Amino acid sequence: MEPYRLLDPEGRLTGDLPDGLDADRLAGMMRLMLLGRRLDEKAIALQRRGKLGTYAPLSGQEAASVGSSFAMDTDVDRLVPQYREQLAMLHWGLPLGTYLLQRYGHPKGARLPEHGRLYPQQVALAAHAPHAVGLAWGMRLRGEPGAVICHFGDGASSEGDAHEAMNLAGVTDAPVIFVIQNNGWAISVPIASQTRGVIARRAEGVGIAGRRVDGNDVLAMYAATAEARRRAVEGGGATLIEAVTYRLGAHTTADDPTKYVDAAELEDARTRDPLVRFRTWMTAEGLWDDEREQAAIAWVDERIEEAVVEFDAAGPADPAAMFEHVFADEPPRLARQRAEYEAARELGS
Amino acid sequence: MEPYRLLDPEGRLTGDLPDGLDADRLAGMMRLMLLGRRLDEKAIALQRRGKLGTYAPLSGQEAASVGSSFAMDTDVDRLVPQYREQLAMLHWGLPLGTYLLQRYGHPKGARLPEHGRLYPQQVALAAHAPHAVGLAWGMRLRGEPGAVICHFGDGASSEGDAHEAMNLAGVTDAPVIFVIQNNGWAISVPIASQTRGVIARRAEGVGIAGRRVDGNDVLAMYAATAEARRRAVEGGGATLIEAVTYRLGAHTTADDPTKYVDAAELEDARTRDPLVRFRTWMTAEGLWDDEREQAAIAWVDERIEEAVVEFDAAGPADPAAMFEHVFADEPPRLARQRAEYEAARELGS
Amino acid sequence: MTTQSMIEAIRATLEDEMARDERVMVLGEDVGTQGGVFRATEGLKQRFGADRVVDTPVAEAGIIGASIGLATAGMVPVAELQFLGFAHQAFHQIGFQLGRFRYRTLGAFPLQVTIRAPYGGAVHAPELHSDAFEAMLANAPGLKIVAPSTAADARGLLTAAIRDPDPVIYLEPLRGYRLVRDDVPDGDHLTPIGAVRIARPGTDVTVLAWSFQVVNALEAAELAAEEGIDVEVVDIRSLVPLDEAGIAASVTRTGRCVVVEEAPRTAGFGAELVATVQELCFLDLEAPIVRLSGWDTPYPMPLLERDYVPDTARILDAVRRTAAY
Amino acid sequence: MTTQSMIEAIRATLEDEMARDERVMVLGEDVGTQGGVFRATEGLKQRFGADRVVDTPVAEAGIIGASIGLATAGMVPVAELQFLGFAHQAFHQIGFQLGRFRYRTLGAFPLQVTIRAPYGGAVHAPELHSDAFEAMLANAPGLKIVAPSTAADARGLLTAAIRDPDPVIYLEPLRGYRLVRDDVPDGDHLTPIGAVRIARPGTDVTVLAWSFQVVNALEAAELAAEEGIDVEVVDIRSLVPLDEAGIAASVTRTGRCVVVEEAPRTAGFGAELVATVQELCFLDLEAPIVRLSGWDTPYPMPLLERDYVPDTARILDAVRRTAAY
Ligand SMILES: Cc1ncc(C[n+]2csc(CCOP(=O)(O)OP(=O)(O)O)c2C)c(N)n1
Ligand SMILES: Cc1ncc(C[n+]2csc(CCOP(=O)(O)OP(=O)(O)O)c2C)c(N)n1
Ligand SMILES: [Mg+2]
Ligand SMILES: [Mg+2]
Repeated sequence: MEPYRLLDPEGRLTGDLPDGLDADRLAGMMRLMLLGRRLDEKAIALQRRGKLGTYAPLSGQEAASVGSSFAMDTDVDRLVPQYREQLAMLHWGLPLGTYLLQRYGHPKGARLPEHGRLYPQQVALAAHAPHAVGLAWGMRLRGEPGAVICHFGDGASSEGDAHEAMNLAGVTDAPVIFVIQNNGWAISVPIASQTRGVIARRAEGVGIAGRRVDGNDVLAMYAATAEARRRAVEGGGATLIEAVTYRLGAHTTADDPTKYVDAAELEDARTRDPLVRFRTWMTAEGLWDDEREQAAIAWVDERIEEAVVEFDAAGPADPAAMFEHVFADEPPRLARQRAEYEAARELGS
Repeated sequence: MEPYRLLDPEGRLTGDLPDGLDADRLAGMMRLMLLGRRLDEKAIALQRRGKLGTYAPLSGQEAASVGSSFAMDTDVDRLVPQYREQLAMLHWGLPLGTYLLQRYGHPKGARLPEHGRLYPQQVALAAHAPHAVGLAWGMRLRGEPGAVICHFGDGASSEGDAHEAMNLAGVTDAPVIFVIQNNGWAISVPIASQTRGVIARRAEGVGIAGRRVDGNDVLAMYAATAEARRRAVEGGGATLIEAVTYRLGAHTTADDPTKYVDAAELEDARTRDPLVRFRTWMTAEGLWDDEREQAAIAWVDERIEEAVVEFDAAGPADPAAMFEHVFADEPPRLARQRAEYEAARELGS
Repeated sequence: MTTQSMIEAIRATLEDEMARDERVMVLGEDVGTQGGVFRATEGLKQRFGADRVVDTPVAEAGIIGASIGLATAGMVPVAELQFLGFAHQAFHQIGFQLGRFRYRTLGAFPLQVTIRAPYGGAVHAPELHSDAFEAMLANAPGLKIVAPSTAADARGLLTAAIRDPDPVIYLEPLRGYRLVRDDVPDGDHLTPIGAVRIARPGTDVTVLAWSFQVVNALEAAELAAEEGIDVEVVDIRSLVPLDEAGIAASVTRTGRCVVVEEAPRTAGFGAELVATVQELCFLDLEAPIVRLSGWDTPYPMPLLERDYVPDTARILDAVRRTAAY
Repeated sequence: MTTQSMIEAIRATLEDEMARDERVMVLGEDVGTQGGVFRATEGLKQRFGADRVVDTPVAEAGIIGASIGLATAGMVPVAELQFLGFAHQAFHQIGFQLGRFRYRTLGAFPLQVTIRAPYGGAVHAPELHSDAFEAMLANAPGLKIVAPSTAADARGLLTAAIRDPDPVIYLEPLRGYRLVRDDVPDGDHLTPIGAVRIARPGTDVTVLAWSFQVVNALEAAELAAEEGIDVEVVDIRSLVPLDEAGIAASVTRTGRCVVVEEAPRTAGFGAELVATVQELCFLDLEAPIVRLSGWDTPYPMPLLERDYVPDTARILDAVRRTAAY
């Protein structure tokens, strides 16, 4: 099943430029993709210095994240992300400093934007897929505008939850878009061992729309997602988009991919770098140049620096946070445990 | 997706008679289908008299069960059944009396045939699907001949386990055949509320062979299953067969379908009775006649009578059975509980 | 006051809560047209429509997962699991998503979700339909768990559960559905979650039970009374949060305690009650706390379940032994 | 004798068992080419091939369900769950299929299956990677559950688990993987399943612990000794079956008991130990049994986990209080 594509590997537009993308938005996409690439470097460095727990680099998947995110309307749409969707989360207004705190394991890292349209990052694979369906279904029932986008990986797509969610999306006409980031790997397991099937085809089995898209083509990802969103908000139901892409880095900073990734395969994948492809086209169109690249990089670096400053200023984690937000009201038994904790802590100090 | 069919609704053969079906085997299929129809009547009567717990009638699904079962080689193949597969279980050598005891809730009803090729009936929907995959995969690893057949329903196909199992069957080249009995209902929920998709299409999504078959056509079911089995034992991997059929009776004896089944729909379904269709063709071919029908019914009734005699002779359930077979050896704590039970029982009596 | 069976009380409560708050919706397998396999949702679809009373596909993780999403969209889902034994297909969603969203998001995503599930033995249903699995859920933080034993509490606790801002697992006794009938207060009746009910006051031995075992305990108490043993039956009602004070008050008075549950003994919720009582009442205890339970075996074939599930005779025996210690 | 870390002992045991019995196979996420995210299966695929060391899709219910089927085909599967927190995606398969096949079939389908799963906190991993979920599994009949705290037992119990005719859940302490090193007997070394280990004999207070908390308990015992309190540390090792006699023998001697676990307190396995001890040692107890545990909250963010998971200081404090009671 040939993936849908608008930019060929050489960066030539092979179809119409999707609606809604003016020079500014295109530059915004470019900037967010650049931010992703540099964030990887910075975060890996921070992790090496013991400042982050583990970090899941996104390099290679910038186009799939950014294209699908830009096609949504963050003023009304909701994001239900897996890890590795830092770019989508930032696009939905998560402060980068908060994101870093979360990766550090700091309680303040759990704070989500006030607007409530961003779900927490999910640890359990595909467990958030039925949440996205319920959310979208509920928005339809409540007559709220917008749609839901939910990203997960090729590995997560093997989980039962993924199937249950997609089938439920079908029968409930939920305005939800599943973006499956088929990046070739689930940690060390290649897609060929993950499934013999075509992930996008699963849509037919559950009666939702399905599309296989070149995930390294930010314009195709944008167009496919925009089309899915249009269908969703018009009552046409859910869509599954399989973004065919490639994880250029490690699974996380705890992982050593040289143990299992074939060097030649990786080299080959690098020739399909989504950033390069988009930059080539942007440059050819006169929408991008060295100056803009430098400005964008400066902007990116500044944002990252600001975030690191915020991160450093967070102060130590407050242990009182441990007992908060279990229930709306603290039951007596938990209050007793809190007292036990405090007594033990006094003792320890 | 038009279901594959060999006998048209008027009982005319529209293709070649599948290999391996001589007059005797065809009569055997007819007999087992008749047995199913009459067993339903008898079991429902027994249940009304308090002799069975609940009973799940199979009427309407005789062709799907019998056709798929006869295409397998019970000398080497294994059956991993859901409930409502009493005919397949009997075909694999389960004594009918044991089956009735099982429905009565008698411990002796849990005894499976010595040969070990019949799995226990599964209570949790689709939970047996990954078992079937593991079994088939293990047979391949052990170099054992044969394949595995696993039946479940349209409702069960919505469970995560169904997806995980089918995808795993794909990547392990497991010689397994999933027969999904799409009988239009999951208790009171019609297939339109169960899924918007075409169940057979799920095969493409996980990379196994898929076939949509008229489940009321015993010859088509036989042919499709035989083809799937051939592929499985030749190393060609798994197949999903969606048997499109209809549940003519209640979900179980505890269910009142008049609350939710449209009378006209049911009437219409009755016109596609698999028994009638097969009998029509058999009669036209000179393979069946009134005499043979009478003989078959006599044989069926005799088997059922024998089973009821065996059932009545089982005696009361032995409470000692309750503590047996938890582990190979009884741990001390369980021994202590057994003693506690016996002391309490003495006291109670 | 209206005399109702538990199932009638449950049905009526669902109807009233749906009428009161249009965000309340019911979803699950067979809850719509059929009105539930036990008729708990009978007539609701006819009254409130297919958008608010939804027959879902057979996919428990999907049902609970979707309920989480629905709650974050502002709905108030009341999900039915056809039997508690099929909660396990959704165990990750119940224990580790539903129970944790408020915590994970520092309070930004509270989940006003109720899960109803029938369970409990001695109704001639096969394993998984009958097993008592309370402890597994009780060990998962962030979930409230209630289990009424009267029709009045069936109403009071269900009302409280639906209106509770946090997820509540509401366990319904299969055996009590039609057998238990009592007076249900009219109007808005809420039973506070987290408070025991003294089902029968007594002075000699405390029996701790919940769900249908309260009925057995009360029967055993009557028999014990004939022998001169005055049993106090404490209906736990709310497993989480647990009314430690209420439990301790009773055992401090009686000094003797029997705990009754239907689950296998090892790591059942009864163990938690024993541990709590021995902590809070150590010096008051005049006899070891006795645990009655199902055995550490899988749920047996239905013809043997009466030998598995604790009954009046076993409770009476334990009460006698404890009183005589 | 060879000095090994726990992870080395586990790896070596898997290799030896696979060499000994060609039916033994390993399956799970990333167990093949990568050798497991913690390297427990390193080199096995190279030695035994892709048929016996299998990288599965990410589908925990599928992995356990398939292991059941594999066992009935005559294989001896050793399944790895990447973290115990993802066992819940397979909870129905583990608790209610794997644990029940022998019973359901009157012994016709025994399941020689081992499930390995790392777990336990204080390693800066997020929730679900760290949580202790033993009790939920312990309440499901038909499963054995072991949790070694030394490299020698890591080998002995894994060997016993793989050869056991019944399903065994084998829990590996994340924190102990590399930190714990000790002498592992050479050759065929089996630790009997169902017997405690007296990790440190003592006369004043019994501490019951398992997995990494044994290490903390031993440290606390050394500190207590400086204060003149002689602590006996009992390594439970096998949660199911439970060595009631071994536990009772210790508490009968000391008369005082502290139970340590990492799970949330309510309905944790610690409750089972308290209930068992109070039943068997009622008249010997000179102080209430103290339970240490995680709190009844979800697992906190990693920077707070040291405040959540019991540590040496909390154990020492409990020991002091119990001794002084
Ligand atoms: C339910 C569950 N099982 C296992 C894991 C452990 N795990 C974390 S990431 C991962 C691989 C996921 O691969 P994929 O879904 O393709 O996402 P990617 O990492 O490629 O972005 C696994 C197995 C988990 N987090 N959740
Ligand atoms: C995991 C699980 N969930 C729910 C049930 C309750 N239940 C029993 S039968 C049934 C409907 C099954 O429908 P289908 O799979 O189509 O099989 P059919 O009854 O039509 O043969 C349900 C929901 C169950 N047994 N197991
Ligand atoms: Mg991936
Ligand atoms: Mg059906």
